[in-house]
Amino acid sequence: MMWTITLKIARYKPGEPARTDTFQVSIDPERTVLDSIEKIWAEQDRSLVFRHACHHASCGSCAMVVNGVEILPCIKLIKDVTKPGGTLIIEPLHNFPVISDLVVDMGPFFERMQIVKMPIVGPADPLPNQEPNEYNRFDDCIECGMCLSACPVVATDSKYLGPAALAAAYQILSSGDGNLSAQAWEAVDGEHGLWRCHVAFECSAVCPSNVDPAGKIMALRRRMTVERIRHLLGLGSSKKKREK
Amino acid sequence: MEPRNQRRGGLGWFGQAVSGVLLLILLGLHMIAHHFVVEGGLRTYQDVLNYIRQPLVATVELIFLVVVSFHAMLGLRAVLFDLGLNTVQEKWVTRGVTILGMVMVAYGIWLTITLVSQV
Amino acid sequence: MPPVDSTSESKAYPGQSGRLPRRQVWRWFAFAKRSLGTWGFVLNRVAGLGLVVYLMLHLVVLSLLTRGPDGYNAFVALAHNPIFLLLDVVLIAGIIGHGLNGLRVALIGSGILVRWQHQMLIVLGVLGVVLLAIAAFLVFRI
Amino acid sequence: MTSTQKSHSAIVIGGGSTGAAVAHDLALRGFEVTLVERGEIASGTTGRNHCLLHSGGRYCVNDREAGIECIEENMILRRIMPDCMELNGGLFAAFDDADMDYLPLLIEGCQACEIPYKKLTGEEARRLEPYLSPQAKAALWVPDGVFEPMRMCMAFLATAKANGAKVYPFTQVEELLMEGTQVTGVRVWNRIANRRYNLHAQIVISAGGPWAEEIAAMAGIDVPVIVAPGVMVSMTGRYSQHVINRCNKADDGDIIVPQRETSIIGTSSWTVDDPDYIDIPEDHVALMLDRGSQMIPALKQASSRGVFTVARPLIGREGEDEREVSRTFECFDHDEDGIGGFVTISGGKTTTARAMAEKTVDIACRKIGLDVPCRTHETVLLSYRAFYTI
Repeated sequence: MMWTITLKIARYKPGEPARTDTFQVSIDPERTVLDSIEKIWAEQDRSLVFRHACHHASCGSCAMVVNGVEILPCIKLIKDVTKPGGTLIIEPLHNFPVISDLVVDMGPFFERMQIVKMPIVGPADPLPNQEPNEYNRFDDCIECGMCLSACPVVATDSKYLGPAALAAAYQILSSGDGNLSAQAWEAVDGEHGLWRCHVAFECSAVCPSNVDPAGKIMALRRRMTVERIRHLLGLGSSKKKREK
Repeated sequence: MEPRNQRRGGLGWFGQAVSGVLLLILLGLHMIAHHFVVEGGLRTYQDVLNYIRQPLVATVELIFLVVVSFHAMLGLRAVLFDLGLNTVQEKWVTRGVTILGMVMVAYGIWLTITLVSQV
Repeated sequence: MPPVDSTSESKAYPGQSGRLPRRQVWRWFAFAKRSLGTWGFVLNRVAGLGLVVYLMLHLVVLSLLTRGPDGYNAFVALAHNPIFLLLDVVLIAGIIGHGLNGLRVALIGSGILVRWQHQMLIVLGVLGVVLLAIAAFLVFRI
Repeated sequence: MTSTQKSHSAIVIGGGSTGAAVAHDLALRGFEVTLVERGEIASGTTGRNHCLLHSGGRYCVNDREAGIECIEENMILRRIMPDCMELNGGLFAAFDDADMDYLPLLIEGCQACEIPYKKLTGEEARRLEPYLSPQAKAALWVPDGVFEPMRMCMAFLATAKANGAKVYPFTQVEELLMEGTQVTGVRVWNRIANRRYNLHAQIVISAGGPWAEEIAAMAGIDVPVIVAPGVMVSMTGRYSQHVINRCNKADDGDIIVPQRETSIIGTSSWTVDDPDYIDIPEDHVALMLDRGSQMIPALKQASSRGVFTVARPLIGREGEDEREVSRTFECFDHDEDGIGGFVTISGGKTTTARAMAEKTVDIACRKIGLDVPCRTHETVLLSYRAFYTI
């Protein structure tokens, strides 16, 4: 079975005005949105540029905005986003500098991840009868940038550290001996760190990989508030106490 | 647990949360006392004067004004900071809302004293 | 075409700016396709800014009190106009919305009921509507 | 290093694992490097691969050369990319008599290729991997691992960039520039800016994978590449910590690679002519699920997260059985075809990308009379994140 669908794709090339191109493509609805875009590239317009690599939600490169919402098109089936004869409006991620067509500059994202320096491999959840920390695995965060695209604060505050890096900071701090560098602390706990979040929970709504950045930001906030109150009351930090 | 230096981002949030919860109580009292238990929904001139001359009422109202100004100015500052200002602009915003908040409180005190001392 | 200066090409991609684009304030209010959390965010922002403006107006109006009974009582009479009463209901809606959602934000930010933020918004929303209905009834009865 | 004009220059065509490793090696040896890739980094074969860091166990029985390459490179990659892999080992599990018959062959192969192994009983294997089918009779532990292909390329390229290389994704080679029988550069279409221009270098290295044939044809050379796609199915949920291989000769659905919170079942094999867009044969997906759940029955209840297909480049002539073609790589110095300044590297696996690069750059150096030793086996790579921040 094949569906014919229409894709309205945001186009931009440096030095040219932005425009929208309309393509019709015939595709099996069991295939993905990314497949439909790749098919358009292969059969209709080779000047179209878009990021993609792994096609199974691991590399995080293909994230884009479809019908107003961030998705990872490599795991989003056509049948789940439209109907026969339907239309998809395809845009690059919001809140990032657009380089060309659907390609955005991921520099700001990775710069933020570099500040926090989260290890990409951590302990794997044990399967039945296994010990914790016996095995390792890649972290849930695939660094796709969708959380930054969906965040209303990132839309206006270019200094905001943003959901992914804040979630990473929480992850590091809750991993036992993990701690952050002074620079990372400044970014995480400063004016444009975790206190800038206004709890829209949009990052968690769009996250394709169960990171729940908003939940982690809130947990980090609780942790910092408790630390601060203890500090103010002269109780010292809870961590020190544990160590004794 | 770590050097705390200049990082005070959390104080604003904490202040906003605490003042917000206080406001739920104070504003509730204010609304009921000034509007819902009052015949006609608004006190007339003389009623207001009689009411505000009770020391407890004046105190609560002034505390209310301080808390609401604090909450409002902190909120305004947060919204402006969300705009991604540069450091100089941030400094001016902080100064601006501090001064505005202080003017509001000073005005409230002046108003209360004026009303209480009016014949 | 002459050979391209490769240094200028190298700036195009990948990742050179390190900066996010600046300020798209309208995205604060682009809640149509968004989850309930964003609706809460928009509500808080709009109501909060509205209440700041109202607070200023309220204080200015109170200065009428210093000018004696005539001016203030005239204002009180004006405030009984149905249009004013309607504005009062809008004001109360703002207060209830901002207050209840603010409570939710404070709870979540303290790490309480984070998993239930969505449900909390619905419950508080229903509570808010009920409170508003009572308040509106009181306003118009008076 | 970047301020002085380098005396040797090279253009690398292709930003998959091979091209990325070649660019890194060239930059380390002091070349002025320009890498052009027609799509995103790793958007071709590399990105869509199985994410398996081969121990060599899959090849050691039939293809010792490939087996030895794998285990050597496996150990090197662990050193130079330490923080970017799931290193939980792999099991070759035997479920029936035919599998049990293969086990001694596998052990012999591991010994011949010097692949560390440990023999486990079925019970021991199930203690390690609780979701393994109760049918498991025995298993062989080998040092398999799991990586992320795109991040591996980014790590190579981040380091290359730090050493002065220039990397241009979305820049497609449309023409090889020739002076007589010498390749002197490439004409590219930069699809980001939608402009076409020429780039020049002493040597052009094609690391185009399944597209290597097409690129070589631009210089009138025939490079024998079979395009052999394979289907993979990524299942939601992690059902093993080890890579689970079927202890038998390579066949459809003989491997389950756990990665993050998914299990990737692979793979099938057939051949196509055009690697640009490959349709997924529906029956292959069912086959993967069926074969995969023979090894881990719980996969039957799991939901599919994504189905994808990869175009493997194999060195060989059309008509050869693609399962039997060696998985080793081959480097073609086209001086032998009468064309100077042009080298093609193809075949191989992402696991052996660094070795492929070493051999290729050795040839490139020899061609221009340069004697600089390779250092990629001892150079720890920068974080892949640096690719976007340098």
